[in-house]
This record gives sequence, structure tokens and C-alpha cells, in this order.
Amino acid sequence: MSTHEPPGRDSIAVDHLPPDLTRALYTHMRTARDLDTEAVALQRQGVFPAYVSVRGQEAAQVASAAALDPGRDFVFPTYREMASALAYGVEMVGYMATHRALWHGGLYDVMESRFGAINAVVGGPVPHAVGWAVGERMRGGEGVALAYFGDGASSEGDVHEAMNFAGVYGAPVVFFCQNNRWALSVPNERQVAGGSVAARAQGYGMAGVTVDGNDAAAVYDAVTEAAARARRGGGPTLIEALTYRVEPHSTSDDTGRYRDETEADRWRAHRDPVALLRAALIGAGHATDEELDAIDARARQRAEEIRDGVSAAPEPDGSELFTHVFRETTQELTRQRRIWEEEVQP
Amino acid sequence: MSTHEPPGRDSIAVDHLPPDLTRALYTHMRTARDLDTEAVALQRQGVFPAYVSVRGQEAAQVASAAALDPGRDFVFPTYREMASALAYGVEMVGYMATHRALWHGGLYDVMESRFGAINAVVGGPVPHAVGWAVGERMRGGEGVALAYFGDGASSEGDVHEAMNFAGVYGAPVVFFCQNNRWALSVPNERQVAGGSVAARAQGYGMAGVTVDGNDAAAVYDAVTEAAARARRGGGPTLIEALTYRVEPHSTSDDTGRYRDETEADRWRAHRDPVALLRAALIGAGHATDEELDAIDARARQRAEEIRDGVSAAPEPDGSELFTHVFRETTQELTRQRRIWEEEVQP
Amino acid sequence: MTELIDRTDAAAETPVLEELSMQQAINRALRVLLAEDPNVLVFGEDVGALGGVFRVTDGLQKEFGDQRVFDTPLAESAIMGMAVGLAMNGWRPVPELQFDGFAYPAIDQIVNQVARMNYRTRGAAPMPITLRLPSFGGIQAPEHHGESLEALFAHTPGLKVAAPSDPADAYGLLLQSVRSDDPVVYMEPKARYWDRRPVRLSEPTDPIGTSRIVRPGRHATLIAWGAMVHRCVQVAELAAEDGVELEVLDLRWLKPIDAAGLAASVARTKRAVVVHEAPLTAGLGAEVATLVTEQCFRDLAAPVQRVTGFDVPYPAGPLEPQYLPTIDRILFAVQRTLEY
Amino acid sequence: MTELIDRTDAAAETPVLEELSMQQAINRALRVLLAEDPNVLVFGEDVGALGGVFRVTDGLQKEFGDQRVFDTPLAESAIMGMAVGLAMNGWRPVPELQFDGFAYPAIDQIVNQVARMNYRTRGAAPMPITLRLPSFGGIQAPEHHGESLEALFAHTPGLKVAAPSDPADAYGLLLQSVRSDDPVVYMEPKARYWDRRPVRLSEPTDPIGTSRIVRPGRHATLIAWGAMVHRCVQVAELAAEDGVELEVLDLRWLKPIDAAGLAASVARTKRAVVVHEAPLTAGLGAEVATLVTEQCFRDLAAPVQRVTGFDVPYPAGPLEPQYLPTIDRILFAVQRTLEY
Ligand SMILES: Cc1ncc(C[n+]2csc(CCOP(=O)(O)OP(=O)(O)O)c2C)c(N)n1
Ligand SMILES: Cc1ncc(C[n+]2csc(CCOP(=O)(O)OP(=O)(O)O)c2C)c(N)n1
Ligand SMILES: [Mg+2]
Ligand SMILES: [Mg+2]
Repeated sequence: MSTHEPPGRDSIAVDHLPPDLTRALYTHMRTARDLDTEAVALQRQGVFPAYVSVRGQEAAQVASAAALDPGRDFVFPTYREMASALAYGVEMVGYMATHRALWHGGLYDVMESRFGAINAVVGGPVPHAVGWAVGERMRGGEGVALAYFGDGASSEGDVHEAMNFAGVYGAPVVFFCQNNRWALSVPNERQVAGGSVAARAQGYGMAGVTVDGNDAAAVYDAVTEAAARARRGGGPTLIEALTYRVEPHSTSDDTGRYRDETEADRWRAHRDPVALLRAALIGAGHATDEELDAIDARARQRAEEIRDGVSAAPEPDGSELFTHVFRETTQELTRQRRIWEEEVQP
Repeated sequence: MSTHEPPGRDSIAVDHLPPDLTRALYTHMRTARDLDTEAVALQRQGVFPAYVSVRGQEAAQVASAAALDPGRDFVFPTYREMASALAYGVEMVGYMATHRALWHGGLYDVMESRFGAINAVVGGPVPHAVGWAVGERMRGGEGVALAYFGDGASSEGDVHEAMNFAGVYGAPVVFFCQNNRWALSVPNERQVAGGSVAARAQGYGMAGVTVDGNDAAAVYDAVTEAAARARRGGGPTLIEALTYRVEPHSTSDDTGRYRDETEADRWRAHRDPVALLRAALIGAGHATDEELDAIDARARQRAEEIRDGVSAAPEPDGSELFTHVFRETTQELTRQRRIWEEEVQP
Repeated sequence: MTELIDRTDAAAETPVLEELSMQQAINRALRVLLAEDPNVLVFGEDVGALGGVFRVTDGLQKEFGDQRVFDTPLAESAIMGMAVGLAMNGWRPVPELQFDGFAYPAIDQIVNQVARMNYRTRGAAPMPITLRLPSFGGIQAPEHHGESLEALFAHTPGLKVAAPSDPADAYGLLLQSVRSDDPVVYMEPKARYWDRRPVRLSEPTDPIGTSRIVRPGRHATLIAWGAMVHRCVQVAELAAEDGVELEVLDLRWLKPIDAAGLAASVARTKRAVVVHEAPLTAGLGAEVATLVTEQCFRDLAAPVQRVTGFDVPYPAGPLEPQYLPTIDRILFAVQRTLEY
Repeated sequence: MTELIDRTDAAAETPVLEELSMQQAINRALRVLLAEDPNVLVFGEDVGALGGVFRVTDGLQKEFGDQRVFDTPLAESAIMGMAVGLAMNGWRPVPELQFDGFAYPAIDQIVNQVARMNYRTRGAAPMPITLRLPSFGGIQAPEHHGESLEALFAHTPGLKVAAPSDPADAYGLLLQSVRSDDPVVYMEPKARYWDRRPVRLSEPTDPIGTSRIVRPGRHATLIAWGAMVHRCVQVAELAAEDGVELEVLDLRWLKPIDAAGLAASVARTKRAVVVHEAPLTAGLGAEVATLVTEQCFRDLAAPVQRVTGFDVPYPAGPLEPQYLPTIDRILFAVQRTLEY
């Protein structure tokens, strides 16, 4: 019983949402798409050692981030949330710097952005979101934490422990699983016992929601509702956004070894979230083709600016090896830094 | 929504089970009860440094173990499965030796008993059961693995990972949770989000069963059914046996700090599994009072024999420190053993 | 964050001499910390109503409420993961993991998250987390209740590690650890919890990373931490009867290690024995021996001797005293270094 | 179990000279092992159809079927926990954890279960498990993909630890590791996976725990493992141009460590430099330095030098070459020891 038959609908509806919002979603998704394309190109040119594409997941990412309030909420991402970062207002040259391997975790200000450091441990940041949320309620704040994770991550013990904690403490968390059907080479059938991540919610006494992850409006609605519930003290929600990883896991991956591309091709052709949203905007009268072309042009321009910015960004100085290990450094580290200065410094 | 209102029934029925079986269950439960009493006394006398009582959980333990086939199944216990060990046929002096701190893990032969080593890591052995079960199916065997764990353990990441693996591989495992309402000082309400461990099963696509853990017949039926399903390839089952830890967590614990004993008293008075089974045996005509008195006498005698055995068991020789670290020892360990011989050996 | 905290009261009082156990001293330090900084949170398995399995958090929940002092579900990784998130929301978490051996399920969060977050965020998200970890052996406890993880923590960039040996130091080091904006693993020697002695609880004065000469001497330096300090003092008393004056150095901070303090002592005594409970191979004794040797190579009259647990899993009851460094083994090592 | 295995075929063939990468050599060893012993199982994240992220298990699933070679869900602790249960049911598990840094979530199962089960059961339940762990840095990978966990593993009683440095050794050490009835952590130096060279793949002859002199010399001994062996050879070649003859010792087995081999070399050269990628403090270099000093105290002309990663979290791309021991740093250390 796979939850993954492509929903089949090759159209989505946005009529119930304000046109400003849907245009903003489109703008971010379009920009993310272009930036993604630029990033893949940068990897091919050798500027990025590797890159993980978000192509096909723009609706899930942008609409979930846009449903939050960057003034009081806090996002805990994995390594694949470029489009979320963009929609949430993260400084994107700093974000993309991680893909040029300038700094693990990115070069944007995590606390100012209220968007956690890029985290490569699958499942690892999910308990952070719970801790943040527990702390937020304790100080009487109204913020909500959103934790991103993948279908593969749902197998990790940390994700279970985090959900149980959130349930016990009634913490204002949105667990947002992008089920893109693949965890590297392993499909849902051999990853998620029972076939549904959202179905796990019930076992923690929390709301569980399955949503079409390529339908920006549906994702936006689901996260809005979950965040509102969390804000008014209703506790955590687990949202599973069904989408598809149309690209390889990363630029180092070779899907030919483990999957037939017909399914991916179907998603590309009929379920492209950017195309779906574009059609819906026009259908709902939220924008004309010309207006959207103008948005596209601005998106492309912004993507190129970010691309140029990250390509030109300076490499960190080697002394930064030592600067951030501790708030209060140690004599031993100072000694090692001196060795670096004398024997390594370029 | 607590699943824990004491079921209220102060009687159970065994009529549908063979009298031989129900008398055997009673014999084991009675023996375990007496051995438990002896063990608490041994701790008071300073023979055991500490002890974890199984009092009140005899039905859950004995009936679950008795529903298995010690010729082909394999049990993975925690530190609180004395009554299970007894019912499964484990050599009990060797088992109790762990409480005299003669050897962590016990001195019985784990492979011959098909009853894993006593394991103090909460949640840790649960994935072992899954591995064993996956391996069992791979070699075409018909054995079933049963993993014991507590309500507290259900919070650990390992338990989730194990259940997901079992679901994905369709492994012949019975996950048997003794929910005795307490994990040391923490009650279910602050431990198990959603209130039900069994409810988690659905999220893994496996059968989940809640059973009255003080009703030996109900536990026996549930495990028999789960084991049969597993044996015929039907995959794992999660059973939650609702019971109550009437004693402190261990002899080092002080329940006065965290709980009111009225609830425990109620369970003792109305839900004692040994008393319930005794009444049911008589009610079903499976045994007379006199027969049961005779069983009681034999149980007491056996408990005393085990008590005497463990009290008299020799301490392991210090050289055993080095004997079992590796199958093929190392020069360095041989050198350290020499130091022990020269500088430590009593 | 620290600016807001008023420590004048605590600092002003002249400490009185009291008879206290280490477990009580730690409890008092936690009280001071909870009182002085509203961001301090104490949590872990059974630390609330029960007051912890060693009663170290006894009475804290009653005094500070169940928001500041609270129980968690039974999941070590989430406890440390929650600490990270709390720190990112401005709190100063003081989690407890119930026993040393149950820190392993949390190692990923400790090493890959707690220790790295300040670095990963280039200083934007500091981790002022103090992990309290009842540690080491000597109490004939069940399996996994007697482990010594200091080598692992000391090897982890981004962590600081403390291990007090007596009530007064336990108090001072905990104040320092919790007030520090860096993550600290604070290892409490279970075997010394009930050791009562007359102490003055006072504000720490030595900076983080300072060792302490517990007993001066001139023939050799015994280097130890946690419960082994006490054992080394016993050895020194015995040796003194034979006219051998052993200096006992309590390392206290296992990261950063007081390299200068080690060098100063051994430069005088020319001989050193390092004692710890953890297994020998790749234990922290190797680091200490190497630091001493690197700094005192020409002074050393003998190689640094190591007296440690054996390279075997921590054993049960009757074998425990044969596993842990005995007075005899330490004396043999002293003899070896003197006669080298 | 081992009695049933027929190794005559493999052993009988005279090995031919082939040009192979380490990644291919490991793949060949796995093939031999899967073929010779029906109890060997290879599993882990993406080891099946994909053949592993480094293609080390390439083609194995096709050749041996998806019962013998299979993917697991994404959960490291359960991978190792499953290995324990499989071993208890008579299998010989060869799990892979995808990257060094993702071994941390499995540390509890590795330390508290895999390493102890034989001991806990007094020999009833041996753990013939070989954990294959792509390890160490040097490939400018994302965070957590460049870690060196050898000190942690070597410190754990009950584990053996191997780290090959070239294709031929990778082949032999893996055969030994998997055939051993003890648990072995087999650390594969990612940076050397693609290093092709002419090799003869042959049955291992040296017992477990034997080091190897990769290049003889007389002025000082460079001690290393994994990818650092290659770097030390480069250093030795450069030093030779200046008339300094450096011996390069490949430790290979990080537990048990070849103490006698270390002593034999340094007794001749009088000087030693140990090189590793892991951070300095409490790294395995301290153990090596201490073992050398304990055994060669009178012979040593200078303290053993350590050239290691710095005590900082493993850095990203451009900083990686500044973090890892450079040829220059090793040369400086050689100079220091020669001029001491
Ligand atoms: C703890 C951990 N184990 C393994 C990996 C290696 N790894 C990186 S991504 C990945 C697959 C993740 O799948 P999923 O959670 O579905 O996220 P997606 O890549 O599809 O976005 C794996 C196995 C890791 N990063 N962290
Ligand atoms: C991983 C781990 N963490 C903590 C402990 C300490 N501890 C021992 S028993 C226990 C409570 C266990 O509760 P539960 O799982 O409900 O089992 P019960 O004792 O009720 O049988 C705790 C916290 C442990 N043994 N293992
Ligand atoms: Mg995925
Ligand atoms: Mg319980």
C-alpha cells in the first residue's frame, strides 16, 4: 500500500489564497529552480565540489517556509533545503557557500536568519527543533520550530525520540517530512515500514497530515494550520509532503544503477511544481503570462547574482580553523595555532 | 487518554486453555514469586548488592515465555525478566548470579538456553532480536525472536529503528512491551506520547495488541497468536502488556519520593497475577486448592534451592577478566594478564 | 547573557566550614546556578521528583519549579539534542545523563552537534551546555555503570572536560563549567559521592584548565583525576612511611589539560606515574604521559608509568577491585620508576 | 564455523600482478569472502544495487543475491544491532556504515553490545563482525565525512581495529578481519580508494597485529596508518634527497598495536615521528608515542614527535589541506627530532 502513486492530478488550485502570496511563492520557486540549475552548472565547472539538487521539491520547501513567520519562528534544515532558505529570507550567497565547501553549515548568520546551520547528519537536527520549541514555550514566546527531514531520516532513532519528546511536552513543533520517495538509492518500500511517515503521528498522539508536496497551496495550507495549532498551544504536527527526487541524490550519484527513470520522467512531465503553480496562477487570475515572464526574468537575474556572489566569495582564512572552536580559547589551541602560523600558513 | 485505568476486572478466565498448561503457568509464576521474595531478602542480607523485583509482572513474563518454543525460538531480555527466564527453562542459579554481581549478563549458557544475556542498556537488545529474526528467515528456520522491553524503553531510538527494520524485512519478531506504568520515577503520562505503546505498531504496518498483562491466559493467547503469525511469514507484532510495577524500581529506589502507593496497593490487592490465576484455575476446574497448595510447596522448595545455589556459587576467578575479551587473545592482553598475576592476584 | 547575572551575593559571603559530601556540594552548586541565572535549566532522566538516582538534584524541582528542573523521557540522544535547541533559544542547559555507560547513545549529539555548533555557525550559536555525567566505577554497580569516557570526550574538539575529586572542587568546577559559554562534560566520580569532609564552598578562583597539587612531594609525581586522586593520596601516605615523598597532582580539567602544571611538577620530581580507571590502550594516560615526556624529556629519569584499568570490559562485583588500579599496583609502578 | 570453509582454491592460485585500486581490492576481498563462506553477509546503507557510495560493494548483490548483500533502512544503530543478532544466529556479518562521522549514532551498539557480547556471555556468543567504515579525510567532502575515529575504537576493550594503506594490504587485512571470530573495525582510507597500483592479491601471512616497514631507513622512524602512510613515504623521499634516511612504519593494526615492531624500529633509528589525521589531544598518536617511549626510553634521542590534525572540528574544503598533516609539518618534526 504505497502512498506514492503520483497523485495523478496534473493541476492544482490556488484560488483560495491571496494573489500576493501565490505570486511570492511562485517567485521563490522560480528563483530556487534557476539557482538550482546554476548550482548544478557550477558543480560541472568544478566551482562546487558537489551539489544536492532541490529540483522538483520547490513547492514543498518554499510553501512550508513561507507559511512561517521569520520574525519569531525557527527552522531546522537538513542539507537539502536551499529553496526553503530562499523563501525564509536567508542570505543566499552565505547559504550557497556551503556547496562551494567554504564552510560546513553555511556562511549566513544562523541566529539572525532564524534558520539553523545546514546539517549533514540525517535526523540529527530534529531533536534540536524540539528543544528550541520547549524553550520557546517556557519563555512564553509564540514561536514555532519547524524541522525538515527526509523519508530516509524517518528511520533514524533521533526522529522517533524527538517526536516522543514533542508529544510529551506538547511542544510547538512542525515536523515536516519531504518524502521524495528516495533515500539515496533506497526507495520508500524498503525504507518506511508501513509505507507512510505521517501515519506514525498517531502513535505519538499528534496530528499527522499527508499532503501533495508538489502542490504549493496544499503545502502552504497544511503548514499554516500546523503552525497555528502549535502557536495556540495545540502541540506538534507531523506533515508528510509527498514529492519526488527527480534528480540524482547529489551530483556524485548515478541513478542508472538503481532506478528506472520513467517514474522520474512522469513527475517531471506532469508534476513539476513550478509549472503546476504557474498554470494555477493563471487559472485563478492571480497573474498573467506577461507578469509571470517578468517574474521569471527577475528570478533568473537574482539566481545569477547569487551564483556570481558565491563564485566570487573569498575563501575563509586558515586562522578560522581555530577561531570558533571555543568561545574562550585554550592555551593548547593557541599553541596549535602558532604551529599553523609557522608551519602551514600559505 | 490513559490506557492505564486498572482494567478493574478482578478475575480472569483460563477455561479455554489446557489444564496442563495453566498449571504449568501457575507453577512458574508461583516459583518466580517465591524466588523474587528470596532475592529481596538476599539483598537485605547483603548477599546481593541490588535487585530488581519482577513482582506483579509474573503473568506477563511467564505466559509470554511459555508461549514460545525454547527449541527453536530465541528470547532477548532486559534486566527484569527473571520470571521469563524461569518459564523458558533457563538455568536459574546462573541467571540469579547476575544479581549477586558475579557476572554481568548472568552465568547461564545464552546459546544453549536460547535466552540472550541479561542486558542493562534500555532498548539496546531490541535490534538484536530483529537481526536474529532476519537471519532465521534467511536460513529457512522457523524460529521466532521475542524482544522484551519496558514502557520507558519505548522512548529509545533503538526501539524505533528495530521496529522499522522488522517491518521492512517482515522479520519474525514479537516485540513484547511490559508496560508497568513506571520507568524508574517517571510515569507513562510523561514518557509515552499518545499514551499507548501498542498504538505505535500501526505506523510500522504491523499488528499492535494491547493485553491485560496480569491475565496470564490473555498474555499467552496474544503471544501464541503473534508467534504463529511470525512463523508463517506474517511478520512482526507489537504486544503491549499492561501491568504495574508494585515494587520500587530496584532495591536502591525510594518510591516515596515520586509516587503515592495507593495505586500500587490497588494493583496488589485486586490485580495480583498469581492470585488471579489461582482463582481462575479453581474456577475452571483445572486444579483443586490442595493440588495448588502442593504446587506452592514445590515452588517454594525450588525457589529456596535456587536461592541456596546462588548464595553458594563460587566467585569467578580474577583471570576471567582476560579470558573472554577476545576469541583470539592479543600479546598486549597476555602482558596485562601477567601484570594482574604479579601485582593483583589475591 | 552573562552580563545580567548578579553574583555579588554569593561571592561576598565568606565561606564557612561545613561537613559536606560531594553529592551535597554538587547539589549546592546547582542551587547557586539556578538561583543566579534564570536561564539555567536542569533536566534528565529522574532528576525531578526523585532527585536523581544519586540524589544530586534532590529538592531542586521543589525549590525552582518543574519548568527549571524537569524529567525527560528515557532517551539520551534526545536529551542532548534538546539541549542544543534550548541553547539556541537562549537557555543554559545542564542536562544529566544517568550513568556514564548510557552516554553512548547520546555520543552522536554530543560529538556531532553539541561540540560543533559554535564552530559550524562561526560563533553565532554558542553551546553553553554542561553535561553532568555520573562517571567511573568503584561502586559494584550493574554493567555500564562504571565506565570512564574521558578519553573520548577529551579527543573531541569543541568540548571541555572536568572531573573533580572532592566536594570543594566539585562545587567550584561546576560553577565554572555552567557559567562557561563552552560545552563542558562534567564527570562526577560516583565512588566519591558520599565522601563527607569539612569544606568551604567558595567561588572558583583558578582559571579553567588549572590542575592542583593535592599533596606536595619530591620523589615522583602521581597524576590522577576523579576517585583515583584519593587512592593516590593513600599511596603517598603509605610511601611516606618508607621515606618516599610522592607529589599528587589532581588534573581536574581533562580538557584543556594543564600541560604547564604537569611540566612544573615533573621537572622537579623527574618521575611520573599516571593513574586512571579507564582501560590502558588509548586512554587519557597516554596523552598525559606524552605531554609530560614532550616537555620534560631531558629531566625524566624514567618513562612515565601508567597504572590503569585493564583492556577488558568493566567487570562485575568481585572482579571490580581487581580491575581498578590498586594501591599495590601504584606502589609497584612507583618502585619501577624509582629503580629505573 | 570456520572448519567448514574451503580456502584451498584461493590459497593455491599463485597471485598474478594486476593494476588495481584499493576500492577494487576491497571489492575482490569481499567476493572471496562471500564465496568461501555462506555465512558471510554484506549489508548497510546503499550497498546493494548502488554498490555503495564508493562502489566498494559494486556487483556483489548481482553476484551473490539480495539475501547475502542487502540494503538497510537509514539507521546506523540498528545496522550494528542487527549485526549482533545475526551473529547470534550463526552468521558472519560484514556491515558497512556509510561514513566515519555516521558511526557515532551506532557507537552505543558498537561499544556496549558488539564489543562486549563475547565477554558478557563468557564466550557463548562470539561476534565475528567486521564493520567496514570508510574513514579519514582528504577528499574535500561535506561535514562528518572526514573523521578519524580510531582512538575511540582502539580504546574499546573487545574490538580489534585495522586500517590499510594500499590495495594489497586492504585485501589481505579484510580477509583476516572477516575470518576472525572477533569483532573488527576495518577503516578504509577514502583518500586512497582510487589509488591504482600494480599489486598481487594474496592470502595474508602476517598475523593480526603485525605492522609493516614500508620503507627502511636509519635516521628516524615515521609511524602512520591509512592515507598518512603515503604522505610519510613522500616525506621520506624528499628527506632522502638531503641524505636523511627515514624509515616508514605502517602500523596497519591499530588494535592490537604492534608494540614489538615499533620498538624494533625505533631502537635502531632512535627517533620517531607519529603522524595521524585525527586531532592531537588523546589521539592514537599519544598511545603510539607512549608505547615507543616505554620500550625505548634509553635509546630515544628525542621525544617522539606528533604531527596530527589540529584540535578543531574537521574543516571544509579550502581549510582541509591546512588541517591535515602537511609534508612541511612532517619535515619540521623530523628536523626537530634530528636536532633535539
Ligand atoms: C546519520 C547519517 N547517516 C548517513 C548519511 C549519508 N546520507 C546522506 S543523505 C542520505 C539519504 C537521505 O535520505 P532522505 O532522508 O530521504 O533525504 P533526501 O536525501 O532524500 O533529501 C544518506 C544515507 C548521513 N548524512 N547521515
Ligand atoms: C540506555 C539506558 N539509559 C538509562 C538507563 C538507566 N535505567 C535503568 S532502568 C530505567 C528505567 C526503565 O524503565 P522501563 O523501560 O519502563 O523498564 P522497567 O524498569 O519499568 O522494567 C533507567 C532509566 C539504562 N539502563 N539504559
Ligand atoms: Mg528522501
Ligand atoms: Mg516500566
